[in-house]
Amino acid sequence: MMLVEVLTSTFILVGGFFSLVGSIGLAKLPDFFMRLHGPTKSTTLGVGSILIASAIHFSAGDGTSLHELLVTLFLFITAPISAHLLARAALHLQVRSVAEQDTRRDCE
Amino acid sequence: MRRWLPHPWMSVLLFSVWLLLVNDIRVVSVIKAALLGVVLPVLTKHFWPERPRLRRPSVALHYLLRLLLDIVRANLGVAVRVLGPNRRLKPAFVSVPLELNNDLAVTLLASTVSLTPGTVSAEISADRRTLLVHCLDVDDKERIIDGIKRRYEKPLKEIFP
Amino acid sequence: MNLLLILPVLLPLLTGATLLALARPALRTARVLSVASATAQLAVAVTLFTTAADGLILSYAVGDWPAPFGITLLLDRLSSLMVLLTALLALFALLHALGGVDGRGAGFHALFQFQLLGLNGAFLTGDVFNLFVFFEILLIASYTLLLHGGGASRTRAGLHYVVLNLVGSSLFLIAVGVLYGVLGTLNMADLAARLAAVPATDIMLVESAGLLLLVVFGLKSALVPLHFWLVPAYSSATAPVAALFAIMTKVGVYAIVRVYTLMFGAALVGPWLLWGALVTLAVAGIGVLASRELRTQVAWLVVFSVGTLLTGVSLFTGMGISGALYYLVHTTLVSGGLFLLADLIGAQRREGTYLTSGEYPAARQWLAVLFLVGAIAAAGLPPTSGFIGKVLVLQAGLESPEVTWLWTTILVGSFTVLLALSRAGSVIFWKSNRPPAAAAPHWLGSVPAAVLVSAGLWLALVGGPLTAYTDATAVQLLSRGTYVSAVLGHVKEAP
Amino acid sequence: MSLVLILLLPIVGALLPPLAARLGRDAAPAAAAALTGGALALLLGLAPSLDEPAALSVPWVPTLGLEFALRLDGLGFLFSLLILGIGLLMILYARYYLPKSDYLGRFYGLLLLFQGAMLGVVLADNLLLLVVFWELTSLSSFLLIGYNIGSGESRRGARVALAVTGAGGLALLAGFLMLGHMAGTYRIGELLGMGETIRAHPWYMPMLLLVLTGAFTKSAQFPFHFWLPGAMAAPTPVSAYLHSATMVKAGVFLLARLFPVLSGTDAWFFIVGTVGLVTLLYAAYVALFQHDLKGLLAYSTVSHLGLITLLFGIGTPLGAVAGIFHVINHAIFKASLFMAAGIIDHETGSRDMRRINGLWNYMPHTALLAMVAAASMAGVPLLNGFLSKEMFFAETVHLEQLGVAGWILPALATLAGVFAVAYSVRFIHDVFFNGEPVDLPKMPPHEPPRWMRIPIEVLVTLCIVVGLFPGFMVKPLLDAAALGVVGALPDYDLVLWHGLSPPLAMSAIALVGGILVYAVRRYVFAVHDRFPLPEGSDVFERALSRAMAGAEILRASSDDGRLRRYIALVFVSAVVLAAAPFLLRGGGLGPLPLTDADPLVLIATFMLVGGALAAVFMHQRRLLAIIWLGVVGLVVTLTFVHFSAPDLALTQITVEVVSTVLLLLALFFLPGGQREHEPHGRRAFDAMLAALVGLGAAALALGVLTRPYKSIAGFYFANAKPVGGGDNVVNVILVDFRGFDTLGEITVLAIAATGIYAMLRGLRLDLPATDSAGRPWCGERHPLFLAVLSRPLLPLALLVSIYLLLRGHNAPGGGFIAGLVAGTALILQYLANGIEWTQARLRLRYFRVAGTGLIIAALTGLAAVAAGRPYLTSGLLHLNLPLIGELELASAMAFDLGVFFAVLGVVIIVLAHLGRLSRQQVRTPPANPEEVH
Amino acid sequence: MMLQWAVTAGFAMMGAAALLNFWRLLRGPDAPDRIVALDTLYVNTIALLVLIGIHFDSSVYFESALLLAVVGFVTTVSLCKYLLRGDIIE
Amino acid sequence: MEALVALAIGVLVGCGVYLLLRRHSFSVVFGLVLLSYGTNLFLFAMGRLNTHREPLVSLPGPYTDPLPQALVLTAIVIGFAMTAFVLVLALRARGMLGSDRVDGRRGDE
Ligand code: NA
Ligand code: NA
Repeated sequence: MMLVEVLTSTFILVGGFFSLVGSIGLAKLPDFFMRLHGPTKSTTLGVGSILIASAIHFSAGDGTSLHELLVTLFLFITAPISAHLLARAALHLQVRSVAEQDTRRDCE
Repeated sequence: MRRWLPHPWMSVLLFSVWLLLVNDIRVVSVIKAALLGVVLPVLTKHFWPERPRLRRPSVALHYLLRLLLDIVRANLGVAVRVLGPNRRLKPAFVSVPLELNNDLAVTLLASTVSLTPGTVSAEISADRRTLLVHCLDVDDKERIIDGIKRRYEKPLKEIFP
Repeated sequence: MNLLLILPVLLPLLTGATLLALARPALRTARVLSVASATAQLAVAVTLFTTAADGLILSYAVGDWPAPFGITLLLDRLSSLMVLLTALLALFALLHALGGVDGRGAGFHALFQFQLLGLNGAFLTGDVFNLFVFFEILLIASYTLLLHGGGASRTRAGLHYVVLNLVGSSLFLIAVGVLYGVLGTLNMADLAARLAAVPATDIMLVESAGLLLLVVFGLKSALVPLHFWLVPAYSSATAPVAALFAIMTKVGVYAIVRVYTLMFGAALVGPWLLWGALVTLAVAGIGVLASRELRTQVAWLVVFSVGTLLTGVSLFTGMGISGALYYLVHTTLVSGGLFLLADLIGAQRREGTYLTSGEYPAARQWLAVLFLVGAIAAAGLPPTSGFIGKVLVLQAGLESPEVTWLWTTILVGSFTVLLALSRAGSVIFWKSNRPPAAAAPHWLGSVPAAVLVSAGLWLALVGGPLTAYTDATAVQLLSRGTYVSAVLGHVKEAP
Repeated sequence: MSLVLILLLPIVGALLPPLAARLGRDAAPAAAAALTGGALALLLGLAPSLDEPAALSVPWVPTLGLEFALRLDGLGFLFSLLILGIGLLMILYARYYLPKSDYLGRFYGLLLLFQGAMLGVVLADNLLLLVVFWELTSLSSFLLIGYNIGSGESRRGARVALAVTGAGGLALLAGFLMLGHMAGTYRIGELLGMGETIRAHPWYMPMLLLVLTGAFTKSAQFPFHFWLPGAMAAPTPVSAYLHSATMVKAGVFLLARLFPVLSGTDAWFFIVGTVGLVTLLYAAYVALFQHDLKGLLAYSTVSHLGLITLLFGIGTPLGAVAGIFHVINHAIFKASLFMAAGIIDHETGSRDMRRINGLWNYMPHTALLAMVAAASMAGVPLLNGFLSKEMFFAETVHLEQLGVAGWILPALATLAGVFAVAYSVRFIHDVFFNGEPVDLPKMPPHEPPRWMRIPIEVLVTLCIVVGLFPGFMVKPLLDAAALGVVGALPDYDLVLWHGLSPPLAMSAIALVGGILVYAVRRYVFAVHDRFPLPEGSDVFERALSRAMAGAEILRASSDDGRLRRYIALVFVSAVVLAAAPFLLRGGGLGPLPLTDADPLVLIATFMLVGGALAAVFMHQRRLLAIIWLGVVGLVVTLTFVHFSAPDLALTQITVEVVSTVLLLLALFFLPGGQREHEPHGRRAFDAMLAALVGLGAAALALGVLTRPYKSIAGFYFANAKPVGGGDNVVNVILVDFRGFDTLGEITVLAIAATGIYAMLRGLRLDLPATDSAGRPWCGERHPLFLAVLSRPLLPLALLVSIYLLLRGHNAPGGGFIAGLVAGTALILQYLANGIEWTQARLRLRYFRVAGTGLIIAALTGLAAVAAGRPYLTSGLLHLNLPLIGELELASAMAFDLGVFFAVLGVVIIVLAHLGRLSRQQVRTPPANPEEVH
Repeated sequence: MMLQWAVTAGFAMMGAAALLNFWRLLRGPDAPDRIVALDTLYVNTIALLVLIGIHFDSSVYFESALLLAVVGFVTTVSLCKYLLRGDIIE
Repeated sequence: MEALVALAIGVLVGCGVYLLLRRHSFSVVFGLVLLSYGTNLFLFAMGRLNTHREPLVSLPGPYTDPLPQALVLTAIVIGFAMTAFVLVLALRARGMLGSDRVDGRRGDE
């Protein structure tokens, strides 16, 4: 029981941490394309960890609870799409970027 | 077979997703899951006209595990970079030449890139031969291109020939 | 339980849904279904009317859930009168539409049926939130019907109409919320019962909600200063739609009568309503006089009639309510007929409904007689129902401390209407001297107009029995205990 | 019975002439004559029983006190006789007067209608019934004055007449309502005996004023006289009949009718007397200066009506008798004069006395008749007009009320007599003599047809016979009529010779003076022309057009056509009304303490408030505002979750997404762009109003939240599972307890979809070629990754949707949410792959889906009806299946399935059609907005 | 006890994350910045919902989280599509 | 907690009202959306604010009042229908009146 609680707590903290980092990145990084990295990665893992915490927590009682996996599944499918489209939009709008400019293109 | 199971893997996925959704494995749930696993792909088969064939499930599994690991790594890396001084970061756009000739594979590659270390797929060229990737912190572009091709493109090519 | 009670809701619902499911049916099919349904609704309405005339209050627990927990439909004299009136007006408006208006846009018949659904539901429901839902149904159906046929002025009027009514809906929700938040129920009879026992510390909240409802219902009934949407909307709608809309303002009036006789009582809204109604009369009189176009004028007449009948209602006496209800029947049918008539006239002259000389309408004699009847009825001149209704309200006003203002406003208002309509009629039928290019109107267009306009006469003929009915209705309304016990009488306590 | 027939014959018979007119020109007058003759015969048949007045009453609107009550007393008989008798003559006359081209049906129909209405006025035994007929006479008069279609004069005349008499009718109505209320009855017969009560009633004065206004307008008393000359635009038979012999007498009839009730007070004496006197004098004076033949007669009529009014105003029984007598006499001579004028008009084509001269040479027969009648009008002895005028003079002399100033009235009466003689002389001399005609349209004039003269001959004969043998001819009639007016008959004699008396002297002065005045007419006219009197009808016309212009200004200033004002007024009303109870009663927060806020709620509130404010501040940058709305929606979702409403949260999430798509679809066509600055004051006002409304909503919320309440919810918890068959109480409420609401709600959705479809059909909009910053759009339509991943997402999302649908009855979910999720899944296909691609694969008629859903939901309820239960009664099925175990199926779940389809169908209809909007456009430069209007 | 502490800490971090997202929403500067902030807010909300579930030891919050994951990104997609093409359904 | 929710309601309603008074139809739609958020929240709050008392009888009680939730759900869906309708109407006004203003005019103040 104790182990479950430790595990759950750990995953919660890890998840919270990465979520926060992702949002810090979003707030702090200097240009749009860099800010995009924060949420696409950190948040997925952040949510993922908390979902694992949840799965552990609810599996500890009666029966297993794995439906948390589904949220992860959907997020893993959708988050890259969002990131990609956001990047494309930013490219199209020629949003200011500190990255090397040589290979930037606008969509055709 | 094709008529009733247009996307067998999808059916498996739906079957499992249903069981996960209901969060139990009672008989009635399993029956429903099987039913839906068959019915939904048939209902929506027009929306998925392509029939991508999954050739080597073992490679796919391996790929998935690697992806998960890389995500963890990526997060740690990003965390360090985000929390550290941002000025030292050297962001860059990198064009990755592609050899995949399957839309699904390209898409999976792009998604993988977006989910993994410091990279986001920003754009795919019209001929689907070049993926433009934004990197958070680049020392050596070639290493990044090489990493993507070796770690992800190669297995994907095996899975979706 | 009496199945008939739910038919005024079910018939249009199923007809509308079927028309929808047929996905763009042939116009012919739609017409047959629509007219059949409207006729059946009239038959049902007549049956219900005769049932309610005995003074029984019938309730119908939808879903077999007892009041106040489920939604209860309720048939008393007032609601049966309104349902009958709706069915009558609807059938003739629909017949007029068959003249070709219905083909000018998509989904006319489905929307028409949905509009009837909303109206009948609003009249029959005994639940305040359900009333909101039916309001929304009839409103959204009316939004679309208003736009039927296209055109710029319709669109602008429609936008204003829709937005204002949505604002009204928000206020409605807030008021319902407060009522529920304090009284813990939604059934109107139950609300009435609980309201009677509400502690003094909470009364202002409930009253506040009650007055908010007055804004909502005032908006629906075009009480000044909440009337601005009406004239542009009604004057730009196609004729059968405008005719059907003649009952729309009456929904607001109905709600006022129902809610304040049953729940809040006269003291809360009486003075507000009286002054609002008198100002409405004044403003509408000015509007009627200022109109340079017939449909606009008729729309202002609708506002004017709202002023008259809300004046009666505001007294919350037997006479006042009875007079108002009689007037309501009169004005609904006659203004509906006038809208149809204006359409006929407009279609017959190149100048349309503009009050300028030019071509006189084809079938001038016939239309002139109809116009005359409609005009004197609208102006409240004898021997029409308008006169009887007006005099009923005037008589009721004798008991009000504000009798001087009341009489002055109504009489001066009538005079203004008389002036304006005599001008309108003389310009169209006497001043216009060029023969028209158009052919005489099709009977399908003119017969409904004739029947509705001549209501001004035949309602006067049956003035005795009809006022006896409205008298009894008023008595029934003012003894709220009857209603409450009819609804809550057989409450099974929650287990 | 015959009493009713007297009335109904003309009224109902009014329909006959228009029908008969098809049979030929004579058919309409013949029908009218037959009806009138019939009524007259019936009336005469009732003459012997006048002592015992015939009466009947049929209830009409008992609540109102309106009954169909008739009573034939002497006064009514006299007036009925005039109405029918002169009416009969007029029907004959008009047959020849009206142009051959006229369609006589309308004329005779209206004439009969008027005749019936007028009979109604004099026979009514109920005040309200009297008003009914009274207004009917105004209306038929209006229609008859306007008989000449296309003539501006008749149109104006008709409207002025209707306005004045109509207004008077309204006053009369008010007065009668008061009178009826004061007396406790509207029955005139009962009322007549209650004079003292009524005169002592505090409402007497206002009631009197109102009733008199009615009477004076109808009888064209100063200052309401001006409509009558205008009414002369009517065909002459109408002028003769309505505007001289009968209708205008309705006012004085009323004075007579109510004489026992209303007269006998100072107010009566001064008001009625003064008005009558002024009218008498003023109109007599003005009549002299009319060049229009009918104008002269019209003012003369006004003047004589003034005389009669004055007689009733004097208030003595003898005055009243004289008044009634003069009614008879005036009707006779004035009708014949009008007919003569009509003949002249008919034969010469003109009514201008400056052009009509010397007709004696052309139509001596007519001239003779006219001269006799005019002499009667002037009060020449041996003619009937002399008799009543003498009585009038006598009354003025014997009047005591004025005390020392008693000479004034006789003097003024004589002066009026002078003018009356003068204009009568002018009528004779200027028309029949005075040289040769000038420029007449028809030359030379002839005698009229034989039958056109006969009515005049009859009347002129009456003038003479009555003048010579008054006692024999009219005394019984007059007595009978007067009896009802004065109660006890005064002692009077109707004889030609009263001996040398002041009245005779006054008559003589009038005759001589009148001739003198006419003799020096040139000077008199010159003086008159220097000081033109304002024409009452002009004043009225001007006032009316000013009133209309003013009305337009008022309307326009109150309504600027802008939605902003309308909305502001709604909110102002709401704030005022909702605040009123608090201001009147005081009160505020309830007794319950506020619970502590946890930091999360604090953060959520912060974001909600910030998001809403940001949306307001950035509302002109529409895309940003949409994003902010997304934030607000998300926080609202969280609020629902936090406060135990998972179903709401689920709904809110999906609605939020769908709404965003919707807003963006619209944004494409409404990108906005340039920022606009509104006036500072306007924004400040709006902000203040907004703050007030917000404050009000917050205060109401807080007021409720701090009070305990007892809700009906317990019932739902108790019944949800055992009867409703579901654990999720919210869902059971939605599909069962209050399934009726839900049925209505999906109907709203379906209607909205229908409406949206209808609105989008054929709509043409400019396609923006660039975004609002002027950048061209990106070339690629369907981003690859999105398209590819949308494929597996569809079955997955549908699976989730089905999951939510099936579990809804027991756990958060249900048809709404499931429908929205499925809809979103399909929308994603549209977003990712475009319309064509998606449509080709989604072979659904969306309306069929929505309609079917609606029908399923509606029919589920009908199943219960078939089983004899109320509509929408839920059924519960317990199944015990092998393998599967116990299964509980509620019919409400079928209902929920209907909801699912309806919602799904609607979402797709709305978004797909909106999305397709861009495909029905052509990229053209913007249309000129002027052309669109 | 420990779990409660961790959950509280989790709440605190998620709250802070949300505020940071909000800040980015306010700052912009460009539309994509705001969209990405909104998207992140969605994802953080998912985490928060799961956390609340753990906190109350209740699974009723799960569907909300799931649904956010399933449909939430449609918002982002359509916003981006708008920026790219204007016409989001074509 | 109640005060915060009341504040939120007030701000939503107020912001909605302010936007409703703007000239452009799109702003008016924003106003309607915000107003309906406010009223929905208001109606919801009338069932009182209870944390973790979901009205699912499968859970142990006590429960929050489920009725306002059902009402709000109805209101949300109706609100969505209305928003969609007004938006399309605004589009139509744009097409018919040549302006994206609620009054169909431009320029003059
Ligand atoms: Na002459
Ligand atoms: Na599109």
